[in-house]
Amino acid sequence: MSKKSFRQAINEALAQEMRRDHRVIVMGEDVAGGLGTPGDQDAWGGPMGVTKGLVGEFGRERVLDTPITESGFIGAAVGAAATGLRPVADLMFVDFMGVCFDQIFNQAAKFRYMFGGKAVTPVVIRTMFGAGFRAASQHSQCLYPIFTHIPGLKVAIPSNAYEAKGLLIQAIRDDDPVIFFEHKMLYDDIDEVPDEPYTIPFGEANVTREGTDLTIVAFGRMVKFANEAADLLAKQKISVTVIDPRTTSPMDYDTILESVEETGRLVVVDEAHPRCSMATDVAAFVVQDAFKHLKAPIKMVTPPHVPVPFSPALEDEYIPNTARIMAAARSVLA
Amino acid sequence: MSKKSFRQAINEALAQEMRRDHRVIVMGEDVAGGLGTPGDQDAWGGPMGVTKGLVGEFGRERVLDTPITESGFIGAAVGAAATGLRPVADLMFVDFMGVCFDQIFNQAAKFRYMFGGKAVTPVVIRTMFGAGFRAASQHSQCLYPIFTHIPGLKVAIPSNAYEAKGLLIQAIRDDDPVIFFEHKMLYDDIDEVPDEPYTIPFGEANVTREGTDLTIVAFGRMVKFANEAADLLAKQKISVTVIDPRTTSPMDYDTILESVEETGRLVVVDEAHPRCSMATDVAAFVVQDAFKHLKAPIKMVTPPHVPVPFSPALEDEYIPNTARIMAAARSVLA
Amino acid sequence: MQLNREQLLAAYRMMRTIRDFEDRVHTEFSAGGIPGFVHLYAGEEASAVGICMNLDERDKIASTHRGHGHCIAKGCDVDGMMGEIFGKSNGLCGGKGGSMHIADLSKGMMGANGIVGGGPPLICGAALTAKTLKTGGVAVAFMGDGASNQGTTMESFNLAKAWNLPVIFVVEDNGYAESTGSNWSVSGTQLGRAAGFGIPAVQVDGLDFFAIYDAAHEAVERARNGGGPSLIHGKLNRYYGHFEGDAMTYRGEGEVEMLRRDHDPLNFFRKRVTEAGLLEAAQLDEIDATVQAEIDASVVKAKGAAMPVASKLLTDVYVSY
Amino acid sequence: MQLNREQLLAAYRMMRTIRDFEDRVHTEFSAGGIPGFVHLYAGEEASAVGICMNLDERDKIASTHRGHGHCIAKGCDVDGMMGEIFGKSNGLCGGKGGSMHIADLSKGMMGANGIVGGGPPLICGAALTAKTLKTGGVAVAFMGDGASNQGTTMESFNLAKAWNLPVIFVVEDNGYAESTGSNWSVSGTQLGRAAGFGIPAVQVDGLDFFAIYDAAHEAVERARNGGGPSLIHGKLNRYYGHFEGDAMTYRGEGEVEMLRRDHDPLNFFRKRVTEAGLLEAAQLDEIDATVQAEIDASVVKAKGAAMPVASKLLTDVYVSY
Ligand SMILES: Cc1ncc(C[n+]2csc(CCOP(=O)(O)OP(=O)(O)O)c2C)c(N)n1
Ligand SMILES: Cc1ncc(C[n+]2csc(CCOP(=O)(O)OP(=O)(O)O)c2C)c(N)n1
Ligand SMILES: [Mg+2]
Ligand SMILES: [Mg+2]
Repeated sequence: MSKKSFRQAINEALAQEMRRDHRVIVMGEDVAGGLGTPGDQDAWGGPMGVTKGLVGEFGRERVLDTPITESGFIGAAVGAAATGLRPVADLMFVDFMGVCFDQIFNQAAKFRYMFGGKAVTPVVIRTMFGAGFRAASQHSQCLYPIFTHIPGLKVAIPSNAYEAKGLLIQAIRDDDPVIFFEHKMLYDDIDEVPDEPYTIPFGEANVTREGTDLTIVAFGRMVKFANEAADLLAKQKISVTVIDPRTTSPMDYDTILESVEETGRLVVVDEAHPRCSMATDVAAFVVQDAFKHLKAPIKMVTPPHVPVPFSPALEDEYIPNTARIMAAARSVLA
Repeated sequence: MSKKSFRQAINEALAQEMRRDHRVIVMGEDVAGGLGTPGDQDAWGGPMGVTKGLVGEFGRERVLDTPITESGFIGAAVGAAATGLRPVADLMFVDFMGVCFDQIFNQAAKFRYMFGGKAVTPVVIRTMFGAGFRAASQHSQCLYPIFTHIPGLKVAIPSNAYEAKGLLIQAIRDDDPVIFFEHKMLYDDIDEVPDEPYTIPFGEANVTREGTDLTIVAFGRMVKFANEAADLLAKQKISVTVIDPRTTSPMDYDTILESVEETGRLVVVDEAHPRCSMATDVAAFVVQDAFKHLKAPIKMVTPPHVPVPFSPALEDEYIPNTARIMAAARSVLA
Repeated sequence: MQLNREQLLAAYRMMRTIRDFEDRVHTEFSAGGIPGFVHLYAGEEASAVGICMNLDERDKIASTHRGHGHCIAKGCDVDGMMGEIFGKSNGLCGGKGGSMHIADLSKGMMGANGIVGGGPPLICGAALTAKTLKTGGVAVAFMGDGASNQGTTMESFNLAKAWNLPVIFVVEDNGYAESTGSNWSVSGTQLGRAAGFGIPAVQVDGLDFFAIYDAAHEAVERARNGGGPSLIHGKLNRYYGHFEGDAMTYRGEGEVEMLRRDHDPLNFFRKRVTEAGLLEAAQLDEIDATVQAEIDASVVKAKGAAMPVASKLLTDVYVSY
Repeated sequence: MQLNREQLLAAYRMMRTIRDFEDRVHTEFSAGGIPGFVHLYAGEEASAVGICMNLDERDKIASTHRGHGHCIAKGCDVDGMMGEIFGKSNGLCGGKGGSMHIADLSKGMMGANGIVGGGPPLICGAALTAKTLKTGGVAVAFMGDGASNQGTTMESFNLAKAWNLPVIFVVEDNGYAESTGSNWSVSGTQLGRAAGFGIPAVQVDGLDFFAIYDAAHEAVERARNGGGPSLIHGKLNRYYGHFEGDAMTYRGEGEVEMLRRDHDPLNFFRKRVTEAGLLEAAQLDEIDATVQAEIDASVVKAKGAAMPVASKLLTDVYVSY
């Protein structure tokens, strides 16, 4: 057990799984870096340095740089998974899904069903998401609701370094296609992370705070803010349960429903665009399945229905924050 | 006024708008058909014959066949829209979005915002969707929740021939990017459709049945089934309001909220996959904004979280139908 | 490459099986027994068979919406295929896939594909598996002339070359993508494009099984020996419409009749092998009869098979969920 | 093509403006005043300027993540650009876009683009508008060597040729896509690829403004006269990292110093025009001084400008909603 950053946790998970299983390979643009250049052969490790060092241990046969060709290499990862490898492909920013989504949602997600159960496609697609980096409209989206919408995909969204390592190892060992969402504002966050490999099962929510007055469900970086809000509310004698579903597909509604049965009140915090989102997803299943326990409207804390702006002044206004979560909490408690 | 099929209504809308405005052009794979072949120069009009005849009147300069190159020509439509044309591009099946989504959600949808309000992108993307054609997993999806999720896009889903003509003309005259969803099982449905051009405003729901016991919200082909269910329930003295939102972005929540204030009960019928869907969207905004009027759980009638199967036996089981809507209605009335 | 008698008989049997299968699906579709979109491969048989006769169990293929011929040539079970096309429980995919999604991974057949250009990236992956696990396998992406214009395809050309993958790209150019002529839609040439990526390429007459076989032999050897990707551009003809129901108004007058008469790969094969004294006409006639009986039987089985039970709707989505 | 004195002065002024702009953004970024991802164009100036000097108000360009040079060369307001990069309300996009999304459609500048390969399809559309409305305009897609591997780009090559569009594709090959070398990632050659699509193409030394200008002149003429698309492959060099913050460990020892010393397009231009007696060194020095003052002023304005007000978060999403 030691202190590790979210970035280190992911790097360690990759290294440990590559050691454990020779079929695990990593591919993507500049995941090693420096191919065909005069310089350093471990030049990049991706733009955030997450895969740095892997090529040194595992070589270029298992850490494959690619041309800028997302359809090509994400498709290749899918095809490789269907034929015996366990690739971890790096879709640098989830915003780039638009040039390769077919290989994800029409190929990887549907093979098993279309082929009558005869295909197994253990591919992991790691991808960066989220606002806060001043990266503007095309490098700041969440988009996990789109992947969650698609049957056949699994979707994991770690909320801290500990979760990141355990969920990524689970993703790599999982036999279904997994889209693994890494929030770019969490990479430097540090947590206690065991040195040995461990898995966190999919579809089991994590209750990060236990309380009786209100349930807050939050995803990814928003879990951090929800925890902060819960701690502040606790000082005001308001007792809050915070639930981090960890994966949105499969989705652990049971933990949420049980909590709402007790609290009768729900706030959902989702950094994604507000329409057809995880916020609506959770609210809808709760009103369908736990209506009789609800004592107040369900409030959704999300950004407005606008693209992510560049200017820090606007972006800070865009992102859901602790204050807004507290305001929503107070409104359902009123 | 005369009887016209959904297909004819769309064809007529295109022809009338092309006559009215020389900047309106149509493009897509085989929208005319026959380019570079020995045969007929009005060979296809798309696989369902929807654009048949247009090339005869408007010529190949305004009805453009394309290679199979969705990123290329959808992107070209977007670029043409931003520079002075009003293109109607044909994305044959919405299932093909995966090879060209970037041009839709990162370019067309975001230009105006990213460029500080200085861009106008009046592009329409017509696309076929929905199950029932025995067309299997890659040609039967709905996917409108994905487009609804994206700020900057408008999404129209006509439920019959009359709606199709009025909404398409509005889409073509609209200055924002519009994704126009045509359910492939509606093309042969016939309705009264005025001969002259008319528009149906976006963001104004159509109340197709008025009742006091229950509100049903349905989209596209599901409106037909919801109406059937309402008529059958009427015979059992259950009075139902059916709401067809017509567009999911903008979305007319007001009409729904007003109705729920009266009925206190809501069923949402959505043919899309169940997670992060329009069903969850409507349910969530209603429980957020009209909780105190709700007398029962909100029920969502959707397919299960699986790809669309090929076999008629399975596909018929997959698609929401009138019986299932009635069962949901009864359960919230119980 | 000189093939032996068994190989020649096998090649003919496979081509005949494809032809009879497609002719029969055409009839059954017209009779209303087959649902959905069906794209027939009749007329293009020499390509699937000429290529796949060079492959073995280690090798993978990715197919297209027009996939029946590739399936048969790669060894998929004909009864299972027919059942699948009818949407029955005895189908290769239990009725969940249909004509556009027949697959049998155990045979190295990675699926027909409803997405034009869907296969080439996948096949780069299959080739990467072969290369990484050193199986000695190669991977073949079949595609139409229309598919050659899709960005996914062209990305795969570049990727296969950059990664030096054991891939063979087979452009089955039947002159049309739906109703659009490839002489319009394909700017430049297939060979020129391949050359632009540094990929060796050759054009062959799709009438001629032997020409295709030889081209494939060379490309497969190159791939197996670490020489990287190749492209084969076959000029073929399709006898039926784009899909069943297509009136083919875009085709020249008498075009299809002429093709069936003068450009039939089965007739061509028969003439070549009998004139060369390699096989007897009677042997081929016998194959014709046997195959017809097999196809008849497969239709009977398909019609007799049960529809999938409703509970199957929910299975096979995930390995675990 | 022989340019007159005013044109030569304008070309130099534009290149100098780009260089000073980028050098200054580099400094301000290091000082912490500029947020987000910033990709600098220093070293590549002759390309943007050599191409855009052939364009007029009818013409459109699509740019890339490395877009400042293209913006300046197409006439975007420098103060507005600087303000935008600082995220201020005086920015060309009101601070909503930032470095990666600067655009000014009124100037025919259709936007930098955060998506590699995003521009080429859009520019086909701009060219289609020109062709359909008979404006006489042409459209230019700038892209990097990395972008040349994106399927969207290659689809655009085919589409532009099939539709015979007035497009010029400009591959700005600076040898790297992030840290990856183009001699690895680009299989084959740019000229060979273009030839594969039947598109006339030429390679030019990106050091040499005059070579680029001439190549563009020919391509623009061809496009305006209905001759369809062309491709220009410029071999360029970038002086800074892929983005600001990149340590450039992948570059050769002394590579950048050598480039700055021996392969500077501004030095090259200065030497050429003064040695040929076309311009005096003093004239160029004067431009240097004026430009520096302008850039200084733009930074002062950007720093002094207000942040956008919060209510702007919700505007400009739709024309009507
Ligand atoms: C991405 C995508 N775009 C369009 C289609 C519709 N479509 C199906 S087959 C086809 C024509 C394919 O032509 P070609 O590749 O030449 O194959 P052929 O049908 O001639 O065998 C088209 C346009 C599709 N299935 N997928
Ligand atoms: C679709 C997509 N993939 C990847 C990226 C990340 N990315 C941004 S710039 C870049 C390298 C581009 O290289 P090149 O086209 O040569 O342009 P250069 O940076 O050299 O000017 C990459 C990979 C992106 N922005 N969009
Ligand atoms: Mg074809
Ligand atoms: Mg580059």
